[in-house]
Amino acid sequence: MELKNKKLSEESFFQERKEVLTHWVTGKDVDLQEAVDYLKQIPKHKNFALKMRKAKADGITLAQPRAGVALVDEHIKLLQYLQNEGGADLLPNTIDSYTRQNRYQEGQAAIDESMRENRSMLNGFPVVNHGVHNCRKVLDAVELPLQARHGTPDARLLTEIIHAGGWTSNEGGGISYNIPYAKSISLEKTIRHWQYCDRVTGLYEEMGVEINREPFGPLTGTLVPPSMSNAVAIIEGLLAAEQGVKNLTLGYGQCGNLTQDVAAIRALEEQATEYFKEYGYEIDLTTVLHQWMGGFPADEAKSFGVISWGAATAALAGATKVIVKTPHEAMGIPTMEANAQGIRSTKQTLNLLKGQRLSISKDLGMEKELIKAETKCILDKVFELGNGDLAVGAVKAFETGVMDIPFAPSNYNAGKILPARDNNGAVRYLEFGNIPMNKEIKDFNNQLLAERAKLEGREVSFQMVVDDIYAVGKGTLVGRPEIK
Amino acid sequence: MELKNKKLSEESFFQERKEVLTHWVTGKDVDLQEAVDYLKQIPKHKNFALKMRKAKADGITLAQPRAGVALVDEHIKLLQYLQNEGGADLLPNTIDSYTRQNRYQEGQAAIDESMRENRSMLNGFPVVNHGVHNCRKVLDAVELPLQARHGTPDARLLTEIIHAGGWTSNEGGGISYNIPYAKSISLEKTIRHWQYCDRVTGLYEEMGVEINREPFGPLTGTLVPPSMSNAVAIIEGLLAAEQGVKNLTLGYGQCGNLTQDVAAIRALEEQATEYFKEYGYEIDLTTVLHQWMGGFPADEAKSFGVISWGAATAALAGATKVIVKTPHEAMGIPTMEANAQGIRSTKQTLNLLKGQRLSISKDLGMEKELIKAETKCILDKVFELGNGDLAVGAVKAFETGVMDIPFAPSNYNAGKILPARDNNGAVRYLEFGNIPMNKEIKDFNNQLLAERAKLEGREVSFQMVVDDIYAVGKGTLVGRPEIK
Amino acid sequence: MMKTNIVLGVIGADCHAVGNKVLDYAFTQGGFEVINIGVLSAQEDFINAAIETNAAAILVSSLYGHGEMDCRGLREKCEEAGLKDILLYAGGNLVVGKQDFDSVKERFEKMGFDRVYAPGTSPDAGIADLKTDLAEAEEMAHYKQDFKKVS
Amino acid sequence: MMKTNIVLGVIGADCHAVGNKVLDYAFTQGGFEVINIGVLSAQEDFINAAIETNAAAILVSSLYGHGEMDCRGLREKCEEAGLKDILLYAGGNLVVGKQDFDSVKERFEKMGFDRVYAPGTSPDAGIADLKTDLAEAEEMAHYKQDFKKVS
Repeated sequence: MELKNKKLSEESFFQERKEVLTHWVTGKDVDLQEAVDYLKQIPKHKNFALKMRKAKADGITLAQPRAGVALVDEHIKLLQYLQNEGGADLLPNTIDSYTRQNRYQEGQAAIDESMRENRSMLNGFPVVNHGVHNCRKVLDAVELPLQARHGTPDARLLTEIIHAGGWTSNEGGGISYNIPYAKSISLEKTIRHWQYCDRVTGLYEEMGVEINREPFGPLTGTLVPPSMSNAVAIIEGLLAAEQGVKNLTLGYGQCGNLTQDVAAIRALEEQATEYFKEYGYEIDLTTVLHQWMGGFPADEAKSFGVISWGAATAALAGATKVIVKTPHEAMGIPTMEANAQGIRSTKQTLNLLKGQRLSISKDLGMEKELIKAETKCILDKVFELGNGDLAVGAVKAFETGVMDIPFAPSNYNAGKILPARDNNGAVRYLEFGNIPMNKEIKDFNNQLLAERAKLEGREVSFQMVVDDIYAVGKGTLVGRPEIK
Repeated sequence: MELKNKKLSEESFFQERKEVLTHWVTGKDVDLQEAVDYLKQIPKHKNFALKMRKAKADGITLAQPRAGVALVDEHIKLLQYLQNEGGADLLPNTIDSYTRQNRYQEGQAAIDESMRENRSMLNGFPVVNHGVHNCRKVLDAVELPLQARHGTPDARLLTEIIHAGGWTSNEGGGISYNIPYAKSISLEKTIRHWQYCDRVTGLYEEMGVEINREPFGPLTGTLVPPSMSNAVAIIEGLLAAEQGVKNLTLGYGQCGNLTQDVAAIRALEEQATEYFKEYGYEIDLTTVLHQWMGGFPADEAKSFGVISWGAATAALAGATKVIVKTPHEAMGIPTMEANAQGIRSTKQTLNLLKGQRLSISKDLGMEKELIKAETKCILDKVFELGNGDLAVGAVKAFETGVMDIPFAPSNYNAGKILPARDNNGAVRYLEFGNIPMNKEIKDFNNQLLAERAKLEGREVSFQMVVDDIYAVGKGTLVGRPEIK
Repeated sequence: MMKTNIVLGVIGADCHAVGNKVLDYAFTQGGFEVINIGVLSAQEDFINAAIETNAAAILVSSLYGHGEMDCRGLREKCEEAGLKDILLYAGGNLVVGKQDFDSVKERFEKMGFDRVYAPGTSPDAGIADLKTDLAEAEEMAHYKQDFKKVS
Repeated sequence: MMKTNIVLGVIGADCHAVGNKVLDYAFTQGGFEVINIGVLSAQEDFINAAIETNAAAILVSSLYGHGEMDCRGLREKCEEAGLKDILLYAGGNLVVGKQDFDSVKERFEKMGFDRVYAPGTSPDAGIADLKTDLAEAEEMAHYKQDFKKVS
């Protein structure tokens, strides 16, 4: 079938759906009308979409951790701990990597081994294996809205199961859950799959159940220039809106320079609103900032410094939600105690900063306009490549390197661009690859990096990029050469 | 002798000095010329004044903890730990409370008991009891500059001993080490005592040894309106300059609202510079921000949030130094491990923010001008009361409540003013007492607090102040009434 | 009804005034007549104030870690001064360093304190305890009086 | 001199590409010919690439915590495929949760890995180790050859 940015027809959707629900045995338990009835009677305080809308109206920033383990009862224990001891405002269900690759058989083997070994052999909750009734069991056990957070290129069955299971938010998108998460799955395929997921959400909306959708903002989480991630977020937002999504949270991964981070969140919100208006979609728009997604210091005290700075940035930017890291970040998956600590230090910072916003200054205004201008250069070309069709345009944009995400594993990503930090730590384009920026923008980026190179007495090079990748883990934002 | 803001005459200083050095047996070991020779040969990297000047030139913020225990060897162990494991940039010697009250006999008893019990029975290092050679022993054992931090109304002997002992910075001042630290010692007396201390510093400067002086900025550390603490800092700076102090660090205690805190530090630096210029003093001026001095949360993760936010504020303000709290703050004196953790989270935040400054915005500019205008109202009246003499003016200003520090224990403080936070968490004047602000300023403060009272549906009252005092310990900045 | 007098102060070389001012406010609001001798107060200052005002309780604060040394012998000096059965409360950061509060409490109770409060305790807890303790003391006094009548 | 071929990849269902790209750069700079099979690579992908390129070492990364399961049996499959004595290195966040690294290392060494690296190890350490291990292997090969000649 030809890819098009157009609401899926009822016929084709339900035909596809029949097949999707056979992908794993738990698919047979999904009954749309029964699910709608179930969702209508869950308490309002457990609905993700309502909580996000209220937070925005109140001008506060909500804190959400990442968390998921192999077994249902252990997973419930974990979420209850993060709710009660961490003080989380929203709860996640981080899904394991086998499920993300639709390898349910291997997931089942790992569940069995986890039971035998009495420790989680999975890095998340294998939700497809556990099925609808276990999703509901989890929801019953907590007093907060639930979201699935994963990285699944084909999340069609997962989406059916989580929403029928009462989880009222789903993270992902056809670009953001492909390019950073897959190696050899075509973008055409994943955009089509996520049209299906968005259509599921749209159906629930049409049947009177509000569901939140969140494209994955940070992408590879490593030195992604804000205009590139904002372009992806706006495209995924528009694609979702076409399928009937109404409650949308667009995301961004903290880069570390306060001015740039605040500018990026505000540019994202403003520019997305403009595009939704232009294309006639009415959207409840909120934003999320992800605390620093790159390498962390091994030391826990230092990690608290990184975490708190992410929380402060989210508050000062006015993001509706912040995704929280933990003091165990450098060591891999955290204990639940460390996870709760991350939330508590985040919440303390958010509470201290309640109502405080970074005031508009000349620097902030300029940075915001720069990000918007860069994003527009990209989006204009995407629309042009697709002859006005955004889905087609997105596929062609990645083919031609017009869109290009640094450090992505996908073969469908050109991998020609390189980012690096300027002297103030803001992320700039070092290599533009085929990104169609205008000359003014290119010159500005080049100039800033030349200034850094001069200060450091070296050439602009890949070594600069490598230094930046490891810098935060070593305690600084900009990866300066070591003084010998 | 009549108090005057005039450099002490050589004759009167040395006459007084003879007596001062008899206050405790260790006074006899102080030999000025020998001390100058000793100080001239200590390595440059152990000189506080030089390190502060260099940090300002480099645009970085240095981190300094508080720390001190009863016994010399234990104290050295503590400082080495904070240097090596904490990564401190500057080291403190926090002095115990008996020494602060010149109760050397009791200090000696506690030293003896600490030896017997093998735990520190003192809340600091009893430096007068330990004497010059032990100060030097401490300096020899570390690779960083040393400062005495205390709260001693009569620090004359202490000052003689620490500088002869190679410690190149001294905290305190005739107002800032009286009003918040004493009950019934007249301001006239302590200003005179601190003229002596400043004159000691001045003498060293004249003999070719640079010594840093730091008036104590945060005062009672509890909701002190920035203009009041800035007025004290500028007065103490001018009094110190008159005695020959050349390297001066003026301080401010974080209140929690970013705009106000940054405005306060910048207003302090700019306004002090103007006054020094006006009165013809050439001063190496630097600034210090104290991380939140009020109540802390008992939870360590939450405390890290408070600590990191203080570090971020110092960096964004461009303060030369930040005084670091610890995750044990709510529990009293921290273990050395907790102390080092506080430094590490602070340093991580400072490093991430290196080079980042809060850009000037309309809000920031207005807040800075407000603080300067309020400070000028106070200082103008102080000069007027003293007929141009600042020392006399300061004494009279406290007598008449023109200067008035909230929650201060001193009988020489009027205690008529009350502070409270506005809706954004900035500290405002709730009761002005006898502070001579102009009508515009009074109206503005009143209006902001009326807005808060309205939002909270209660009257402006002392209960609001009490709620603000405990708010940060409970997790928020503004002490809102509990919703019942 | 006449208000009950209580003596409030910060003991020893301690100059922490904020909590002192808040306790003054809270106990006054709570219905007590507070005689606040302020910071930097010696044991004798507490005792003299209690005698002068016929106080029912002495509330000792210590925030700076030397409380253990400063409070030693206070109960004995009260007895010597004729303040029999006066209630002694202590609260704050009573010792240097992070110590197990239960052991701190035990040490202070051995020193003759009736109530010992951990850092961060709300004034309301102290007010409630004081009311309970005073009511009990009064009951005991009545009981003694009744006993006299009977015997 | 011809460069030594080495196979680099991220095993299992793991898509962490950043470290992979940095290792590629670092080992290439270090003088090796890197055959980078990228993320989401099966054991068979590593083995096939090693056979095709006559590689001297296989460098396995795993960042997502499933490394222990994904790496089981790799040594045995190498042997079966005729890759005798090939060097096997593993590094990253190899297991779920914060575990004592020494025990993780021991488990991986039992599985036949020659070198096991903790999270956050610099690529330089791996490069140095690889040069040492290859030099030793060469020496051993010479020794075997000499021994043949003599005998």
